[in-house]
Amino acid sequence: MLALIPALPLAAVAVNLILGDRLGRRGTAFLACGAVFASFVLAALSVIHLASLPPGARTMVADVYTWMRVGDFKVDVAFLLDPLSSVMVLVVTGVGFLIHLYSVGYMAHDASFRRFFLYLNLFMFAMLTLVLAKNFLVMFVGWEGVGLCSYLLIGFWMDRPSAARAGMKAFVVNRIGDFGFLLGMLTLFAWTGSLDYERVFAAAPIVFHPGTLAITFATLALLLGATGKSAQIPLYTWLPDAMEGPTPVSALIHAATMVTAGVYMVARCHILFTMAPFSLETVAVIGAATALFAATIGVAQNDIKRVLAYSTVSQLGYMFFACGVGAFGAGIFHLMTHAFFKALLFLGAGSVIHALSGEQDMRKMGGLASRLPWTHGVMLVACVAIAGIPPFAGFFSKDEILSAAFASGHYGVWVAGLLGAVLTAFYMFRLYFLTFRGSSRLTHEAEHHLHESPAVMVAPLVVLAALSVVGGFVGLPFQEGGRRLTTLEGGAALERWLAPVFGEGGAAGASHAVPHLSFTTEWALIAVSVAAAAFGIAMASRAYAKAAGEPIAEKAPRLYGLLEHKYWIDELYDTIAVRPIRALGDVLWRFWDEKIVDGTVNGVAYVVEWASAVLRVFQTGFVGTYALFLTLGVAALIAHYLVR
Amino acid sequence: MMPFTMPSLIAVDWWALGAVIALSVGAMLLLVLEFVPAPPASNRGAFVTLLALLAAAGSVLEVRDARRSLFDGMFLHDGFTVFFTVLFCVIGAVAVLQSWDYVKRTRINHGEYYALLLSSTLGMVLMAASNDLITIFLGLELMSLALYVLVGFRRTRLDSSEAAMKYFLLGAFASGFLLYGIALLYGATGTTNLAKVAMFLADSPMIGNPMLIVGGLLLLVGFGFKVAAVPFHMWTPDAYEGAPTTVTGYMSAGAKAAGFAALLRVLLVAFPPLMSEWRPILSWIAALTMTVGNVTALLQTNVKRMLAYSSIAHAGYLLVAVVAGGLDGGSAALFYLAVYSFMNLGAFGVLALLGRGAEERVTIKDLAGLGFRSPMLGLAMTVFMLSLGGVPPTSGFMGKVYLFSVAVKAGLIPLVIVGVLNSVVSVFYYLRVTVAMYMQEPGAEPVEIAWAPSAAIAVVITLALTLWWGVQAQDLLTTAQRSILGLL
Amino acid sequence: MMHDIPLAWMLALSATVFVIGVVGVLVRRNALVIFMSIELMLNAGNLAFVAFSRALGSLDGQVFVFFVMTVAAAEVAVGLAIIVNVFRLKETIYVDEINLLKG
Amino acid sequence: MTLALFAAFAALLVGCSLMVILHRNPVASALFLVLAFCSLAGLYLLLHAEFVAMVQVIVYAGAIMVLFLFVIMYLNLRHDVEQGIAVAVRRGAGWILGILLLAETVAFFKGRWAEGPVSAPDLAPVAGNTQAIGQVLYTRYLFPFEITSVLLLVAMVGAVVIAKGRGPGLHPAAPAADAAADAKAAAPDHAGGEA
Repeated sequence: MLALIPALPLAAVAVNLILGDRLGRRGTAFLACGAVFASFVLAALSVIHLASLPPGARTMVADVYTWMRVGDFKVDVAFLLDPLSSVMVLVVTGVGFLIHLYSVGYMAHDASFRRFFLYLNLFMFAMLTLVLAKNFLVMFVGWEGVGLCSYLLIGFWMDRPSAARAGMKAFVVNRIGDFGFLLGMLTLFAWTGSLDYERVFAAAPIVFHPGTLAITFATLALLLGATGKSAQIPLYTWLPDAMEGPTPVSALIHAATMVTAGVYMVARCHILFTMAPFSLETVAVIGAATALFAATIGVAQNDIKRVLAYSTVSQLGYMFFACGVGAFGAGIFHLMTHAFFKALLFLGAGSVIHALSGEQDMRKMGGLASRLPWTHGVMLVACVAIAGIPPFAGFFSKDEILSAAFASGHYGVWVAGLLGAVLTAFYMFRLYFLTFRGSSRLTHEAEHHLHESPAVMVAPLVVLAALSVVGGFVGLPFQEGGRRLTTLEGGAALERWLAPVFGEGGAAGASHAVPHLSFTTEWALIAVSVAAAAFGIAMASRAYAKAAGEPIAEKAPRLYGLLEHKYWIDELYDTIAVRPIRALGDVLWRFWDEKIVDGTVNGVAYVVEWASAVLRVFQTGFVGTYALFLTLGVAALIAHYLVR
Repeated sequence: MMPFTMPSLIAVDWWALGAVIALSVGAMLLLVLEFVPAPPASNRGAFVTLLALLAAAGSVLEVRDARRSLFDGMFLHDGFTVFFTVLFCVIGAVAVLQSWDYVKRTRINHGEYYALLLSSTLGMVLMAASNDLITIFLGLELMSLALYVLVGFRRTRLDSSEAAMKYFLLGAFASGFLLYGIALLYGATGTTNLAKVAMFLADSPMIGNPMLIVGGLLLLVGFGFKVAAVPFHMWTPDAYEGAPTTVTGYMSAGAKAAGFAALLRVLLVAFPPLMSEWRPILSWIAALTMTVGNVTALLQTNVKRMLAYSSIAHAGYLLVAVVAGGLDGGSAALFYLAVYSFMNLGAFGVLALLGRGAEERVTIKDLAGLGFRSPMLGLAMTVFMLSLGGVPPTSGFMGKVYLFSVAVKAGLIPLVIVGVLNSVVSVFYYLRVTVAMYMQEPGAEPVEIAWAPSAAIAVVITLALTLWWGVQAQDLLTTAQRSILGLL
Repeated sequence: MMHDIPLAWMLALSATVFVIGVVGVLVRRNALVIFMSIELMLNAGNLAFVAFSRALGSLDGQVFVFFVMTVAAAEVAVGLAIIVNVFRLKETIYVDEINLLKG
Repeated sequence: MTLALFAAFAALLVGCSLMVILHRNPVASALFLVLAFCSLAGLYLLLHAEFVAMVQVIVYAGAIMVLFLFVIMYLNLRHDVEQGIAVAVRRGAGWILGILLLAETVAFFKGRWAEGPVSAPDLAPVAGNTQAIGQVLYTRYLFPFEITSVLLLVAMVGAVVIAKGRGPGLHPAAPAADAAADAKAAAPDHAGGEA
């Protein structure tokens, strides 16, 4: 049954390929969504069955066949459902189904409707293979598969050169990450003699000494793979460019599922990472740096999807540093809530873009709240959720991460996370105000075509909005009867669920258990993080609530002049906070992001191309040259022996 | 003095020798058939060739579990021989299917073409089956001579002739080194029989003897030339580009596999005592070969030439397996050779379909938009490119994973890092083909696709094998392991 | 006639001829002369074979020479045909004037 | 006596080999090659390889080199033009590399010279070893011997395929009359070279 979950989308792909255009649009949509929905139902049934097992024995395994066997080394095509992968599989199929549904409306007028769903189903297959894999090799297949599909989908509108370029970039950067994954995998294999999770994790404490070079190398190589897939420093540049793809793709692949694969992989290998403290510290530092850094850049973006893209990078940073401070459960928790509200944000943005016939520049929006009531409502929910205002989903997971960072003594990381939280609230509400509030800055034509999205698009939005509201409650200690409204004790529902994988308290292994915080400290931390979010929202509202259009100024210039002085506080804010942050974001984006990071990537490419050109010079086409090199080779071989 | 004895032909296992007989008889039959007129539309030559290849493969498979030593230990029939004989025959058969229409289209004399194809297959079989440097040398020359001619077969075209000349001159040059190496080895050990060389080295380890070392090095040069290892690789792109496309596919798969077969047999049978001597050298050559091949391929605009560099790079990966040595390394090499042969043959097979008549349309530009104009062809080419780049779930991926894991196990971590990094780089240029096919508009004069049923069959066969071995690698892996067992 | 030439001398001679052949390949531009130089290399190998055969007291080396000669004859037939064909198309056999294929 | 003969043949061999690669005229090169082969045959005689010596003269000097000369004449080749910086550079590199190779080998062999297997049995003294070779060839080496037959067949077919007739698209070569005249013109050169 387990194998059916990824197999269904694959079957849909096959049917799609075989029947081709005979399917028709309706048939295609039904096939694609149906397959994913069936997967979701199957996944839900499996998880329910899993829950019925005693906590210690919550694993379901499906061996399909033996892939390769060399002596005692054996790799099966096999799937595993345990509490960790169950969270992932539900998120992937659930959110995936909603996005499939949404796409039916969003892509309704696209000429390549069938091709889109073909790729999308292929992606679902790869992603489900990734999360359900029982060993590293099967995971790697999914890993490469999602990369490939991401490439295909980013470049979906291939008549746009920028789309083709972005797809290429995504693929290449991902390949660098894959290099790390492969290397880490091979190292693990060399030491443990297996690629099966169970056997690797069982053998690891025996064959590796904690903190030695081998385990550090292996985990760092895996981390490189994770940073590539999850768009962390230094391999994040592909994600903002990936926004060239259709918006549902951004929601599904570049927000909810594929990009979280890196986090999932780190969490999956938590046993290895906890054995390599240096690697774990690196995870924390990379995560915190990315969280803060991407949030800063997000402030400076005007393209609605790029804001969300940098926001995704930043939120993934939170998940990473949760893992880095040992709170793997908190990382997965945030992964889940993030999937809800970020998918919602993207789909909402897509709805806006759809309504505006493709406009993505927020400077040309505004005042859409009344025109797109549904979209406005769900977007507001999502913004509140991501900003971390209780009792929305984002609050619980983010707070859990921050208090874990504080509790484990990573104060620097905690401060970075807190600053990031301020910025997150700021740029999200900047987006909200610029898009939905203020006066309309639409072109006449856009105004004319403005319409709310069809029901098939709105329905998934509403479901996701509901999830964004209640999704965080799994972090509550239900069974404790609300004795304490906080987490970190082993009581929270999600953490109890994940406990067989990560151990009690979301931390792996007793050695790395997060110390418990006192009741007061916890509440203080909650207060601080809520205050941070509120501060960010306040700043955004001051700066942008009446932004750009300045309706009062137009209608009553005199009155506006009078009121102007009352707003001096705004200007103060503007000068001391908003402007510097925007400027910083701008500098980081234009200089660091585009020059340094992109420059490095391009630089490497140039060096390789240069080397290629040089090598081609030697290939003169003359027999004499070739013979000369051959003889040189012979001379070098003999010389090698002579000097030895 | 030796008493005069009739060679004991009666005792020869004719099944074991069946491949040699079938291939040589087939070649002669083709030449004789040239004198029997046939309707112009007939493809008699291709039929006969296919039959001969089938007979050859069938005959060794008939006695696949037997182990025979024929002609005083010169010709060995063991698992290794069976594996390579069948591999060469299938490669040859696929090449025949690809040539079926191509040869007629480009107005190549088919009788001689197929006869030479069979002869070079015979040479390859001999290289793999020989246990004596004399027969290895003769097999190599037989294969090479036929290939020199095949490369220059479009003799009215300068590029083809030029390619043949370069290949020939450099090949003969390398043969000179190889021959001298064999001479020195003969002088150092008193025999050319590999098993006896091994026995001799085991009895009196004379590691320091310069004759032995220089001889071994020159042998390495000779085989390195055939498998296109840096710095003996420079003929490859020119010869591959100039040759008729079907010949390029055939030689990139067959000749390379044959070179590695001989190299493996020599290294694993005769020279295990000298392992510590040749391992570092081969490691350097492997690293260089991977890097130079991949990096130079990056800027190529001619796909045939690009694939030539890619085949150099693949020789580098294969050398990693050879360096790893032993049962694991050997079976990884065999596995990878089989996998590589078919994905490469497939890619060249697709290229051979492009263009009308004798024209050749194999630049990246010519491929633009191919994915839409011919979806199946585009899909096949994409799979071959992904497989060459080592992306799952293709056979190329399984080959690389197995090969690199074997190398890691053998402690060759630096080499594996170089290899994995190289396979990352390689995706750049393999992807350019896909990008051209799916993301670029065809030019003013879109390339004509010369579909033919036989070529379609060849594409399907190569595609199926490439995918099948990616999804289910176990059979091939077991076969490769069983085959290498006889050598150790 | 009964005392033999030392093996080392024969080897030195054969190595010299071999290197002369290699140099010939490297310095000449006429494909035919290059080919002749390759023949020199092959013959140097033959000389080594015969010398070893004598030193080892086995006939294998001489038989090998016989095979090498056959191979050389075959190579000459094919090689000259190829060179003649190139000349027909390009009117030159200077290898440094023939580089249509390069890069 | 043996030593003197060896010295003479060796000197002739090295001298002629050098002339092969030094002489500008391909015809002269070919003729020097013939001479080199003949001196090799002499060396083979010294090594008691009578059969090989004979074949050397008959096959190499007699057949192969005639083919070479025929092609040189057919292609109407005169003095090679060896001018220009590129040629000079290549020439320099070639010589340096050659000398390096030789020096390396000498250094290598001088450092740790070792004979091959020393305990080899001596050859039974026979009057000419042709019979012995024949016996070995048709018994132990029967298989490679048969392979050479295929090899020669391939060579034949290959040569015919590549060189037969002028197909469409081939440029006409120099007229035959010219070739003959040029061959005559080339003759004095090689005579001079030999002297």
